[in-house]
Amino acid sequence: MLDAILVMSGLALFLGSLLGYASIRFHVQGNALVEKIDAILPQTQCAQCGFPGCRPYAEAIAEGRAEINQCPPGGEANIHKLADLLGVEFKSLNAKHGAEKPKSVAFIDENTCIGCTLCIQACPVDAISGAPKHMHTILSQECTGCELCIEPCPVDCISMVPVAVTVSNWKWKAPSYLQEAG
Amino acid sequence: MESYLLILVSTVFVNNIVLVKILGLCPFMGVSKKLEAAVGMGAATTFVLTLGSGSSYLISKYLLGPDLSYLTTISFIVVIAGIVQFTEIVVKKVSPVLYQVLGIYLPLITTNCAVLGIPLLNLQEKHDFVQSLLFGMGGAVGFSMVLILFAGIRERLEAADVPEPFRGGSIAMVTAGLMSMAFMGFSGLVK
Amino acid sequence: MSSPYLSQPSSVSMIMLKVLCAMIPAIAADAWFFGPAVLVTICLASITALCVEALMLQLRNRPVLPFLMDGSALLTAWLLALSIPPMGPWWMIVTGTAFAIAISKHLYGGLGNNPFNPAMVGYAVLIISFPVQMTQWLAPESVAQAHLGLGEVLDYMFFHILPQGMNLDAVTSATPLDTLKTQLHMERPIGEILSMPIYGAMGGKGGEWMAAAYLAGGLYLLQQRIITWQVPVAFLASIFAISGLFHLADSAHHAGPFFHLASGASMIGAFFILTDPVTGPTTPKGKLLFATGAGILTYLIRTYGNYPDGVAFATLLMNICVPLIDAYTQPPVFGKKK
Amino acid sequence: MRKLFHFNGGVHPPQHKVESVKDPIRKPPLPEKLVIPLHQHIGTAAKVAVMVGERVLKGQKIGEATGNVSSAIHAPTSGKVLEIGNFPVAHPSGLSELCVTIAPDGMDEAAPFSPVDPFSMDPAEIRKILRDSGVVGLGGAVFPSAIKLNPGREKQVRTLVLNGAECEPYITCDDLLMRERADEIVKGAQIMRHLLHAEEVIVGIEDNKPEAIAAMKQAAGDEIEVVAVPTLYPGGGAKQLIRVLTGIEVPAGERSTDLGVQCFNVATAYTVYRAIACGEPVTSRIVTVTGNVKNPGNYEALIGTPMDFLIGLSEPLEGSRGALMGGPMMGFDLPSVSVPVVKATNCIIVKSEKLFPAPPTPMPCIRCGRCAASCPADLQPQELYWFAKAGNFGKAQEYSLFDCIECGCCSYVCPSHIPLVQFYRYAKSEIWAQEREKKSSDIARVRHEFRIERTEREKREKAERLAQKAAQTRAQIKAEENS
Repeated sequence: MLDAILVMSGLALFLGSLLGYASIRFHVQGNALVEKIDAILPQTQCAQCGFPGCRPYAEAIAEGRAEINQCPPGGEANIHKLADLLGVEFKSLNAKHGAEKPKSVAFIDENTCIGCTLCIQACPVDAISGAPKHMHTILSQECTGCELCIEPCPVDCISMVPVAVTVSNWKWKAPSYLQEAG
Repeated sequence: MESYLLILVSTVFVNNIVLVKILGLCPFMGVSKKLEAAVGMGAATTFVLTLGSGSSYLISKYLLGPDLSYLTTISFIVVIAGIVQFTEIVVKKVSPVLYQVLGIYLPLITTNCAVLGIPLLNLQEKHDFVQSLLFGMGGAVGFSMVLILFAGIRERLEAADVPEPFRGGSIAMVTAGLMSMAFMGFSGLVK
Repeated sequence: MSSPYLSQPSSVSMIMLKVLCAMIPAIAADAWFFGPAVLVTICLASITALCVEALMLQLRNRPVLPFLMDGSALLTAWLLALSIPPMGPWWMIVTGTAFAIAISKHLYGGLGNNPFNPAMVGYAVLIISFPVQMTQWLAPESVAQAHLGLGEVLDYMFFHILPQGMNLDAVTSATPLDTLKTQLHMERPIGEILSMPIYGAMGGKGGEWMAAAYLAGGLYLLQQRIITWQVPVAFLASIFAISGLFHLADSAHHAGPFFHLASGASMIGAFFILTDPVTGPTTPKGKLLFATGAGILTYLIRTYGNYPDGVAFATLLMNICVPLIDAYTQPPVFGKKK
Repeated sequence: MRKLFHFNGGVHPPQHKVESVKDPIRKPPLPEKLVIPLHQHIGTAAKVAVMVGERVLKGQKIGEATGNVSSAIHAPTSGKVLEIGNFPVAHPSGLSELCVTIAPDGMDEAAPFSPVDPFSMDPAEIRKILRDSGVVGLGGAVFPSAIKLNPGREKQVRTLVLNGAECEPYITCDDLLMRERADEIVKGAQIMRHLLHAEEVIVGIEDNKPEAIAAMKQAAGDEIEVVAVPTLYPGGGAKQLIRVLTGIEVPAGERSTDLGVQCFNVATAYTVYRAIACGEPVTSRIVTVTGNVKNPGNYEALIGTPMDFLIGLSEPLEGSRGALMGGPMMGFDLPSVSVPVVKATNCIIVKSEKLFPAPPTPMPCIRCGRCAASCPADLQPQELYWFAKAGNFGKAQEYSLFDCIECGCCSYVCPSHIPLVQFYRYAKSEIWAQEREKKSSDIARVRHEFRIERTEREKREKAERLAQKAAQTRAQIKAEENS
């Protein structure tokens, strides 16, 4: 009986010290995974996921505090990418966080705008230019379509306009016969 | 020398741990969706299995002996668990993405029946130290090989027009079955 | 629709039809040497294959007619029918064919999607499940003690009835390959074994002529550019090389290379089974690798393994490797050659 | 004899070239209206340089080149600017782009042209003239030629290749141009050679055009080599022709200049000559009108001519339905036949059920490998298809999707009649879209991080200011109390 106890505790002691040494020797600083997740997220900074921006959401996913299906602007395509990266099953977009919409940019009706700067303070990417008491304008190149500027506007002069299809951003469609044969 | 070669051929092909002995199916099904992950899993399992079968031979021979042989299973489990933990720490350091991709399956190597099965089979077959090591390595190489081949097929099946009810796990099971059947072709090659 | 707006007048059915045509000489040789049983087997397998194919297409909500017309199910049926003993019981033929079409083809999405050669899956299932029936081959008519007419063949296949007073052993025998293996096991010298009546000039009596017919059909397919040279050449060359090596090293226990080329499924394998485009690799280097591997495995299994011939298992084992072979043998693209 | 090389694959589609070479190049009458798109080349669209109502002269600049990669646009005849606005253009999408509409006044009055002597001028000046004359590659790629004619600082262009192969079925515009205007092409080639300091000039012409080869040989003299190359589609692709003539393979994504060779279409050489030696900008081009028409032929059409005007001159036959621009292998279905001729319009093919029957329903890929055997870029089309179909674009890119030149050989030989090229176009445009998104999201990330940093800094500074103020106030109060 005593041998058994000795043997097992000796074994445990040895393995324990080995693991203890390894955890110090191979200690991991920070988390490279967050960068990889953040690179996939669309950087809309819209906070629809329930976190105050894309990076906090990426951190939450990496730590297992959030699901991968909370990002409406990224849509199903991004969920697939995240599932691939993390080796988890694909989940369809959680409707609680919103629905996938065609990419839009904000547009300020310049006749109505009173120049209150509230939208400028709300914009996460500084894509609105203007000064107090002067008309504001959206820099549509920089606008991520997060819609965070709509809510604070006291005169409801901001609307979302879908990005127009032009010859330079037009996309070929997938051949349509796939459903019939193949 | 020839008997060592036969052990290797036998464990890799003829008595393949997954497709013939049907051990270690959990990671075989779980980590075969992507080739990269399969390669990582194969490497990790090979490491654990070779080290595990060597050290369990030493333990059963020198530490336990015939008197304490009732401690065989539990001490093997403890050693394997230790090695797996060690591997996990190293993988997390060396490749965070692989760590994330292997996910739950990395600590689960502990409960991979192949990993415990091979040391126990070693004991049963009365292998000596080198034979035990080769048996462990052969089993691990056979495991890695079929895991990687299986992952190759599954990656291709991603785009196949598999009927809805058979998508994913079920067609993978069918494939594993057919692969196992193909491996029956090796039977008789090593007596 | 986008360009190109022109296309060559070729089709999948045309390819399959040519392959079927190329098999006719071998079927004729089979019927000539072994009697009409093979024709019954082919008919039964074809009918089963078409029915199961139609049923599966219906179940999968795919258009039935275009896919039935593509001829791939017929090809599977013929290959399977020619790989199994010609006078097997009807239920065996039906089971094998149905398994080949339903499980190994349609569960993966039908034509073009299956990773394993359906006919060989069918064969493997049968030889594992019914080893006795699968090794009762008909003896060549010139050797057999009795002959069976078409009616008697049908009687046996469907009702398991032989003519009064006839023994099954009178019409069947093991294959030349199988006989060689068992006799060698009994320590008989190889020269003596090969002078038994079932052996011909190079391989088995009759069988060697079928091999010649497959070779002729294969050459037609090569000429028609339906298949490429890599697979047959590499497969036959590797069988030749490995059997030659063993023969040189120990000619008392190993038959010569020509025997191995002319026996068993070597020729049908080289030109009709391994050349299946769906389950084989597509790169030239990959094809060489694939067929060489299959050749070596075939030899090892038929010489040392538990089964009478190795082509089916070798094909399936190499099928497993195809995705990786393809991935690692990609030829360099334009402008990026070293 | 020059040693010729060959490239992998290639196909022999039916030629259909004899129909449209019976007549010499025809001069069509002036159409009622010319619609001239401002974006006819690769790169940035030209900026409008005229106003509505203004009278313009033939050759007057109506669009100014802007940005590094761009080219100018000119009025093809004299007349009044009717409108400047978005109109449908010749593009597979059927979308509209900015166009200048001109009503010709029938006088065809030209702005004064100023020819120069290229051999006594600074090459940079000549390139400037080419850019302002709207000279772009007329083989179909419409890349601004001035850029391609810059040899770079140290790069040595040894060989200048002129492409007269014209490998696509139906198209004969280069054939007729070489037959009738070989001298001008050769003179243009000499200017190009001067600009590039090239040691040799080779003209590659497919051997199915003996008349053109004879005419070019006669015009070329000793300095320029005219080589007949075997007729094999896509032997007229720039990369394939360079390979056949010089043995050099230009990889995707690399410039041929870096490998010592540059390639231009013969029609481009012709316009270079006109622009430099005659001072005349690009306002017209030769267009083959063929297919289901009674009177196929080649027209020297003004840029902006509505295509249905040209088709009308060739008298379409019964059963015509729509038209293709370009050849049947690489061209595209015109969304409308009334769109204007642009610099890229080498051919208009009127379609009919008989000439272009609907392809049979595609069958699944059986991996027969015929596509790979016919691929001039040495790709594995069946794998690209498999990945594109599954939406696995990353994998398709790994298998060199962007080396695909979309020549259509794979689809042409496919026994399953799979629209392979469309899958590749789809995959490519999806990848481009993803890259655009990635770029804009990267910008957004930087801007967001910058904003967070700024707001934090402002907060900190404000807090510091307040703390300072408080300290000051406290000190003041203390001082007051003490005093």
